[in-house]
Formats: sequence, structure tokens, C-alpha cells
Amino acid sequence: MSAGGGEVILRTENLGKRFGGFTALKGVSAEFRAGALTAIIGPNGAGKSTYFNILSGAFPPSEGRVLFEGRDITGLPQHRFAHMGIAKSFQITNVFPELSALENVRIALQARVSRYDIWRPRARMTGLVEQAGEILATVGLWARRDRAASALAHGEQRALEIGMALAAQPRLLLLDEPTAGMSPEETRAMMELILRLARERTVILVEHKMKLVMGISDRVLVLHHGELLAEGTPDEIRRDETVRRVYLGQREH
Amino acid sequence: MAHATTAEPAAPRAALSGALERHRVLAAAAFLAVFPLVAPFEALAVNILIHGLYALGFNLMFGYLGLLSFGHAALFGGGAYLCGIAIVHFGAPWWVAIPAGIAGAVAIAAIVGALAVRTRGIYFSMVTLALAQCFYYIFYQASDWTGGENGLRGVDLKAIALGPATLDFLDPRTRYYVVAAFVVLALWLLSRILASPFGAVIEAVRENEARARACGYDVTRTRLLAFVLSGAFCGLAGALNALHLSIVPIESMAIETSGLAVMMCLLGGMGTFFGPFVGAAVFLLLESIVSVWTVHWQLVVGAVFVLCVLFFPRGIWGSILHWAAGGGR
Amino acid sequence: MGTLGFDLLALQLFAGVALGAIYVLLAIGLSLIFGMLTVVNFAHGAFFMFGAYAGVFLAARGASFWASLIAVPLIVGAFGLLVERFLIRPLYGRGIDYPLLLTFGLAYMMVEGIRIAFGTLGLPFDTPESLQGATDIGIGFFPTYRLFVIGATAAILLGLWLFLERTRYGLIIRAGARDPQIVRVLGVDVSRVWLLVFGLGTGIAGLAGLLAAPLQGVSPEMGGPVLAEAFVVTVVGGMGSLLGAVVAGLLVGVTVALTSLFVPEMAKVSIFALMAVVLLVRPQGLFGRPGLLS
Amino acid sequence: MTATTRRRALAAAAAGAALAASPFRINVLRAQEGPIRVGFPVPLTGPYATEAQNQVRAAEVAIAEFNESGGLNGRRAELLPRDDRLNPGEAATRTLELIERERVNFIVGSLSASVQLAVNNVTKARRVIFNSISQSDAINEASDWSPYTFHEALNPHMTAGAVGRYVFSRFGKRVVFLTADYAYGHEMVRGFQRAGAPLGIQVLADIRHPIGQTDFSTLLPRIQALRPDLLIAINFGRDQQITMRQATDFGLKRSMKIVAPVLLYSARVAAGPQAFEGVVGGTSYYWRLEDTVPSAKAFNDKFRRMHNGAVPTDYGALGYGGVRTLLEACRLAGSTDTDKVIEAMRSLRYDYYKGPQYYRRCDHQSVQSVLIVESKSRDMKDENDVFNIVHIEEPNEANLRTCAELGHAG
Repeated sequence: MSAGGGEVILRTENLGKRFGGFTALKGVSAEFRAGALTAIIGPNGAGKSTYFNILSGAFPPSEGRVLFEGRDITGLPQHRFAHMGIAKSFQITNVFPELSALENVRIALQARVSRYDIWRPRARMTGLVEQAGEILATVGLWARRDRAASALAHGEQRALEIGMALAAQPRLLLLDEPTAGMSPEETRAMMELILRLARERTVILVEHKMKLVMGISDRVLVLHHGELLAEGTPDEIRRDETVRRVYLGQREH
Repeated sequence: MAHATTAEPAAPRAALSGALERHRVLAAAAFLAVFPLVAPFEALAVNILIHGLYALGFNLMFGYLGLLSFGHAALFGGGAYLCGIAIVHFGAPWWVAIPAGIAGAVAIAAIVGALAVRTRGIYFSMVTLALAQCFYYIFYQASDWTGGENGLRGVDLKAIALGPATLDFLDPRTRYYVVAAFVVLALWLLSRILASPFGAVIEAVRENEARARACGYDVTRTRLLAFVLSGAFCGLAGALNALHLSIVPIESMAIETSGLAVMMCLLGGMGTFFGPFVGAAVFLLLESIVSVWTVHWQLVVGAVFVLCVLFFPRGIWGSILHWAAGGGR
Repeated sequence: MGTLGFDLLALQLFAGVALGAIYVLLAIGLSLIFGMLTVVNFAHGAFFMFGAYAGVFLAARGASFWASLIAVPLIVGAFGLLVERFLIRPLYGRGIDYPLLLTFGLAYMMVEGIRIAFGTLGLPFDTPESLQGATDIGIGFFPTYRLFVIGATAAILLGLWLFLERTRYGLIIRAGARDPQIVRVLGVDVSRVWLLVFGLGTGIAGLAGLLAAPLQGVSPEMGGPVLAEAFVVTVVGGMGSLLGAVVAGLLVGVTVALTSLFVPEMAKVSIFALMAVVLLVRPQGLFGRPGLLS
Repeated sequence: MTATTRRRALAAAAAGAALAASPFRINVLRAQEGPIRVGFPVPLTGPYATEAQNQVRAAEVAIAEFNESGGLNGRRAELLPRDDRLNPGEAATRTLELIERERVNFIVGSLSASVQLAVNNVTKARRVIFNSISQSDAINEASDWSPYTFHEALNPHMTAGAVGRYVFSRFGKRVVFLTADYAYGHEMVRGFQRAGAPLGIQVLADIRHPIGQTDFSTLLPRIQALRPDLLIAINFGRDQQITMRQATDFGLKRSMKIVAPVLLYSARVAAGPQAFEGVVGGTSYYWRLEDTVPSAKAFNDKFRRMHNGAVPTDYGALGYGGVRTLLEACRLAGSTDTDKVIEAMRSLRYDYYKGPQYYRRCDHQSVQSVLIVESKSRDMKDENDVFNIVHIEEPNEANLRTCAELGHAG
């Protein structure tokens, strides 16, 4: 586990989001440090996903801004995020279902080198295939490389997604509930994978299973009713009175 | 087929596809060389080539990218008109007129595409339809240039000078092989595009738009580029049609022409390389043969279509491929 | 254009609204089926034409126009039920393209079938005697039958609205349109709801055909332009929105009326231009739900 | 032979020699033996199928007649109908099929301006005689015309001129045109204006509507407000039927006379007597011509015998005229050789079904009579009796646009 004291890599300033008359997020200002694994937690409907989606560029905020490495990236189109070094995995499994696992990762890799080339045969771009193989090995899917993504087990698909996110060689990796719907074994494997990844890059993780993240995170952000409730190390959060009150009725999580 | 092999638990696809692609074009060339010997008459064979090429260009959007355009007649017709206008009004030689047709279709594709690629699903179909209708109207009204409803006449290419040799374009066999040469060239180009990095991006965008975006692909630009490429193929088809028929009817820009591409593509098998050609061939042969046999050919064609959708949703070629791959259902 | 009197402009706008009512009539069947089933019914124009021919068939056997008003939607709707049950139902869940293409082929067959049964030449269809002639509407005379069509359209809309909002079946249909799962949970057979919706939509298309027959006569090809017009109205209004269909129908009618007055040769393309503009500004149409079918 | 035609024939011969010398000679050799084959592209399916089928039937009469009377020294004629689907592209393809595969000697046919121009463009490049049997002004003009082009049908200029001269002097001079927005419509308007200028007509409006319009209710109030003496509705087929029906509904007939330059027999049958009541228009043929013209009587009787008592329509009769002129020209030439047949056609003075006709030298337009008919709803002898012939304008070259205006030298 790396220390949480690097440079600020991502900063949100007074971030807010309204959907029609409903305020999903209100005045969230926070800093994320390079090299740290930060978890964003909160009960259902706390605004975690909204916050995540703004961070990852799925939609723009209604107010406030997002700064990545000091640059204002608020409202940039989604695909530009990947170019800048921000990659994400989705809450709902999101792969290219009919393509093989290897091709899924290869496509993700290709985005860094060739997006509009209509001429060169991609069969000659063997380097991408090799790299894709390495990434598949990292996420434990090398043996399944020729399977169509849709034919993989749920946990495998989530791992594949993370592999695709890695392909962008991100400095910042955003993961939205990576263990949702997983069996306990799958969850354990996924957590190990995340820890391994966090050694080499900044990771921000959205999770509503509080216990799961407390053991591995450097920092924890707690959202509630669309507002930032608390921020600190896992220990600080554990001791925080307001957080405990919020999570009281939610013990089963 | 790019589409069919992706899910196959075979050797790495990328390695295979390059070799396969080359053979694909060779196979097509060999078939097209003997095709006029079995086709009922050359003009029909040329029609099949041209409509196959048109459906092929359409398939790039529909089959490979997953967007159903109802406006491709504007691209086909645009190619035909620009090629025809170059010859009729400027006396251009064929090697200027054909690129002019392609350029015209590309320009129209860029305009329609720029406006339409932001919409999805049925709305994309409707925006392309509406814009194509607007182009129809413009070409209809510009009758000094296009002949309006009477159509553009006098696209008379009687001979093709190739260095010292002269090909008699009025000779039906020669005309067929000239058109076939262009079609094989187009097949080779398409084959290359599909095997290129961009070919993979197209598939990725069809498979999962959000994921493609998260990977760093600009989905809007990808669609626009695909639409423009599609326009180039359809424009070539239109230009060849103008030369083949020596006229450009306003009908080449009509809604029915857009529908024709959809029907041929689906009949043959969307998203397959040869599907559009198979669809065009079956459709035009069926129509040609049945219409001599009964005036109620539309009943037969409609029924074949309904049966195809119900029982061969992969289309004729798609079903053959699926069966060859040992698939069930 | 010459001098443009106030009365003429008023009459022109009224003609536009009256035409709009016809557009609404053409579109609601299509909109209903699309909104509830997400089936783009390309045979809508053919069902419309079927309705007109059913009217001809009944009239030749001595039925009055008024009896046909009841019988025609039932006949065409019953045919629609068969089509849904045996042709459309196997395609649910296969995406939007397949029903669209199937109905495309079906339309070919229906048109040719009518040609075989009734000949390729069109047939006359007289306006019912009691609705012949013109009525003074204050700003000028307007054909009585067209006024009747406006009333009939309003009645159909009212009936449909009452059915959807005030009956148990209507509730189920509306719920089913949002989420078929809910209806299944309620213990209702969803496929029967969809069957009913398709029958209803095609029945209204048939009724529209009957009502249009005295306006334009009857021919096998009469459904072609109708399909295009109904699509424009449905898309401009927002697919699946009945209110949208009404507003868009009137909007299209007035657009046509005004283009007819100033640049009549653009009347046909004007509705497509309208559609393009609306979709580019509001891709889901005026009253459509965003994200539908994305 | 005039100087021009000789020049043209020489030019054609020179071109032919050049082609014959080229290594890639046209491999389309038309049979000089065996049956005489006449290709016949018409829209056998679609909205004009009934009309097209009538054209085929009438052409069959001409073929049967020719064969029964011994053919060309024993060579029989045969008809090869093809469905052009009213689509110029399909028509061009079918014409190519007829020429390249079926090796037809001649092409006769078409039922719309765009189709006939498409067929003509294909035939003229391949030097095959085409006798067009539908209306267009463009086909007479030098840019489309070729020595292989014949036009058996009337053209808009002749039709509009005859109708105009009839109606302007009888029903008034204040005119509104309601015109389908395409070449055929524009040509008709030009014809009316030419005929009307010496009579001092006043055009209040020329309202152009897109073809295929299904509702005219937004155009009619304005026409009503203009209070013309005449509404000249220049459209065709279903557009015409809907116009007449809706004009009747809006009560236009109470204050103005409605004129349809080409008043189609089949459109009148389809729309019924009510909509067309009192409408005046022109036609190239109406079967009741048999009351006064013996050749019409003979033709109708042959048609009735072959086709269960049915009568030929206007466009149908053109199918007969178009095929018969070619076959008679073959007999006259004693051969099916294209150049000889062209010369024979040009020298024909014929009366086959509607009174005397001949092809004008410069543009091969058939100079012929124009019938003015009025639609009726009373005193009908039978279901086919839908018009009264109110006037016949006799053939007169002066009613055609001059050769110089069309761009033909001399």
C-alpha cells in the first residue's frame, strides 16, 4: 500500500449536479492525491455514481469544475479523458460482447496508437496483440483469451473490463463498484487485483460496501444526500460520529 | 467474415484475417469473371454489380457500424448526378467523371453525416431520410443541371481510351468487365478498411458505444468517417450506374432507392462481406425472372422478404456462413 | 402572390388545421404501435389502404357509410391481430430492424394482393350523401365532409384517451409500455396486451383509410404517401407520444398550408425539412422521451 | 430528300463505317432474318398497369394483323413486352436487355416523359429505332432527338395548343394554372400561353404543386379567391383524379370551368362521373371516334374481337399506332434494315385508327388530330361511354413548334 501523500492529481471544486428538479450532488470539493487508493463510499442514493460519472466524464456537472493535473477538464467529451490518462470501469458490466477477450483489450490498446487509420493492416500491428496478452495475464484471463467476452463468467468480465481500463495506461484509474454482483471468492480475487494495480497508479473506487474498502484504502470520502459528509483515513472515518449515524441503519452492508 | 469470426474460439483473429481478406477479393474477382456466363443478360449482371456495390457501401454503416440509414439514395444519386453532370455539362472524360461522382457523394455524405451522426436508433434513420429528401428536392429543382423529373440524359460514354487501346463501352461484355474491374477494386479497398485499425474501431462502436468512448474513441467522429467512406462506395456505385444506363433518373435519389439498399443488405446478410452482393443478386434476379413470369412479382418479392426475416434473420449469405461454421438455430 | 386578404389567410390557416387533423388521424395508429411495442410498422400505409378497400367492399354489398365506420376498423384490426400473432410476435426481442423489415415486405404483399382482388386501376368512392356540399364557417365555405373528419378525429382521440387513462386495459397497456416486467409481475399475459395494441393501432389505420377515401378516392398505392406523412408526424411529435402526434399533426398541417400559399412546389419537401430541423434541435421529437431507442 | 436529311444520312453512314472499322465493333447485330421482334417496355405493374396492359393489347392487335396478312414476305412479327415499372433506370435496363439479348429490331413503348427519354437515350446510342407513345416536348428537341427517334404520341405543345384554342374562345380569358411541378407540366403551361397570347388571355396564377400530392385543400381556397374563368389543372393520373374530386368538393365548378389538357379515359373511369363532371380536356384518341372515323371503327372492332369486347384507351391506341407504323414501314422498305425503315417511316402518309397522320421530317413527330372531349355523367350508353367529343382539331404542322425552334437545322 502506497502512502497517501503525493501531489494532488485530481481536484473537484464545488461540484453540483441537478437532474430536472432533483439535486443529486451539491458543492462537493475534494482532492485526490497521486499514488493513493481513494474510496468513495455512501449509502444508496448518496450521489456516488453521479460524482463518479462527472469525474469520469460521462456527463458534465451543473456547476463547479474538475481539475486533472491542474488542467480544467470539466465537460470535456468522454473520449478525451482516455487520451489524458484517465480510465474507468463501469458499474454495469460493459465490454464488447461479441469480440474475444483478447480483441477487447487489443481494441482498448489500439486507441492510444491508431483511431482513424483506414489503410494499414492491423494484422501487422503485432505489438498490440502481445501487449494485450500481457494485460490479460495481469488480470488473470490469459487462458480465456479467445473466448467471446459474452461467454465469460461475470467476475471474469469485470476483470476484463479492468484490463481494458489498464490498456489506456492510465495515471488515474476510476472503478465503479468493481465487485457488484460477485461471489465472495470473486470479490476476494478482485480486491487483490485492485491492490496490485494501486501500487503503480492512482485509483479511485466507488463502493457502497463500507467494510470492503476500509482495509485497502489510503483515503476515504463519504457522500450523503449528495454532499460530502466526511473525508479522511479509514481509521478517521471509522471513528467519525456522523458517518456512524448514517450507516447505522445500513449495518447489513 | 469479421463479424462471424470474432466470437470463434479459433486462433487469434488478427493473424487470420489478413490472409483471409486477400483471398476474399481474389475469390470475388474469380467469380465476377465468370458471372456473365450464367447471368440472364449482361445489363442485369451489371445492375447486380452496381447494386451490390451500393449495398456494400450501405452495409458499412448498417452491418458493420450498426446504424440504419434511410438516406443512402442521396449518396448513390449524388454520385450518379455528379458523374453525369461532369460528362454532360463539362464533357469530362471517364477518369474525371468517376472521381467527380465519388467526390460529390462524399460531400453529400459529409453534410448529411455531420448533422445525423449525433442521433441514434430510429432517429438516425429519420434524420437521414429527411435530409435525403431535401437533397432529392434540390436535385429535382435544379433541372438546368440535372434534367429534373425528366432525368439527366446524354451521359454517353461510348468508348474508354486506355493508352493505345480503346474499349467499346457500348459492347455489353466489355461494359460488364469495365464495371467489374471497378467493383473488384472497391472490394479490395473495403477489405483493407475492414482489416485496418479503423475497421476494428467500427466494430467496437457497434458492439458497445459507451465502452468505445471510455476506451478513448471519438464515437461521433468514427461514425462520420464511416458515413463518408460509405458515401465514397455508394458514390462510385452511382457513378457507374450513370455510365451504365447513360442516364441519371431522379429516382436514383428517391426514398425507394434508400429502401433498396436496406432490403438487399438484409436479404443477403448484414455485416457480412459478400452478403450485400448476394442480396443484390438474389433480389434483382428474382425481380427480373418473376416479373416476366407474372405481373404480380411484388407479391412474390414481398413474401420472400417476409419469409427471410422470419426464418433467415441472418440473411442468405449470413445463414450459409453460420451453417458452415457448424452453428445451430 | 398578389394581395392577400385576411379572409383568405384565415381560411388558409383553417385549411391547414383541417389537413392537420387528417395527419393526426394518419399518425395515431403508427404512434400507438410504436410507443407501446417499439415496432416501426412500415405496413401502416398498407393497413390504411386496406381500410379504404374494406369500405369499397362493404359499400358494394349495400352497407352504409355509417355501418362501415364501425365494421372497417374491426375488419382491419382483426387482420392486424393475425399479423401480430403470426408474423410480428416471433420477432420481439430481436431489435427494431426486423419488425420494420418484415412489415416492409408485408406492405408489398398487401398492395399486390389488393391489386389482384380489385384491379390496378383505382376506384371511385363517393362522399356520403348527408355530408356532401360545403358549409359556411364564417370566413368562407368549407366542404362539410372535411369538417366531419375533424370531428371524427377528435372523437377517436377522445375515445383512445379515455380507453388508455380510464380503463383497466388502458392502465395495463400504459404500464406495459414502460416496463413489460411490471405487467408480468401483475400476472397479466403481456403478449395479449401487445396483440391488442397492434389490433387497435391497425384498426385505427384502417378507419383513417375509410375516412380518407371520400377525400382522395381509392387506389392500391394510396398508402405510400400516407406512410411518409404519418412518419413525419410521429417523429416530429416524438415517437410514442399521442399528445406529440396531435401537436405535430397540426404543426405539419399548418406548415403545408403556409408553404402552399407562398411556395406551393415546396409543400412536400417542407414537411421533411421540418422533420430534419426538429430532430436536429430535439432528437427525441417535441414530446418524446429522451433516450428511447438509443 | 432534303439537303439536311441527306447530310444527316451521310454523317450516320460515316459514323457507321468508322465503327465497323474499329476493332471493338458493336456486337449487337440485329436479325435480318427470322421474326421481326418489337421490344415493348411499358409499366405493366404499378399505378398505370391498366393503361400499360391496354397498350400491350392494342400492340398485339397490330402484330396479329401484320402476321395474318402475310408478314414481311413470310417473316412474322412478335411483341416482347417488358415491365419498365415507370422507372427510367429500369426502363433503360430493360431496353438494354431487349437490344443486347433479345436482339429486337425496334423498340416501341413508354408511358411517361422520363421513361421515354431514358429509352431514347439508350436506343439512339445503339442506333435502334424507337417509336415513343407517350407525351413529351423534350424528345422533339435537337438535344434529345436522333434520326432513330419517332414520336407517335401527341406532345404537350400540340395538346395544350388545341385545348387552349378551344377553351379560351368559349369559356373566358382569366386563367389559373394548377400545374404538377415537372417538365410535362411546364411544357403544357408554355403551350397554353402560346395558344392564349393571340387571344389575349390573362394568367392570374401559375400554382405549381409537387407530383404525388394527395391533398389540394390548401391550394383551393386561393384559387377560389382569384375568381378565374378557367382552372387549367395540368397533372396526371392519381394527382388529376384527386384534384378533380377535391375541386368538386370545394365547389370550384360553380364559378369556373375546369380544364384538364390530357383527360385520360382510365383516370375518368377510376375517379367516377361525379368528380369529372363537366371537365373539358384533350386526348389523342377516344373510342367513340368510331362514330365518325372509319379507321377508328375498324381498329376498335379488331380490338374488341381479340379482347372480349373491351375498347382501347387513348394510350392503348397509341400502342397500336406505334407498332403498326413500324411494321408497315418494314413492308414498304421490304426489309428490317434500320436505315431503310427510317426512310419508309418518313414517307408514310397513314390513317390507321384516328384519321390522317404523317411524321414531320425534321423531328419525326406524328402530325395528327387532337380530340377535345368533355366528361359526362348523363346519357351514357354503357360504362365505357364517359366522354362527348366536342371538337376535333385537324392535323396541321403549323400547330407544332417550328423545326428551327427545336434546334433542327433547316
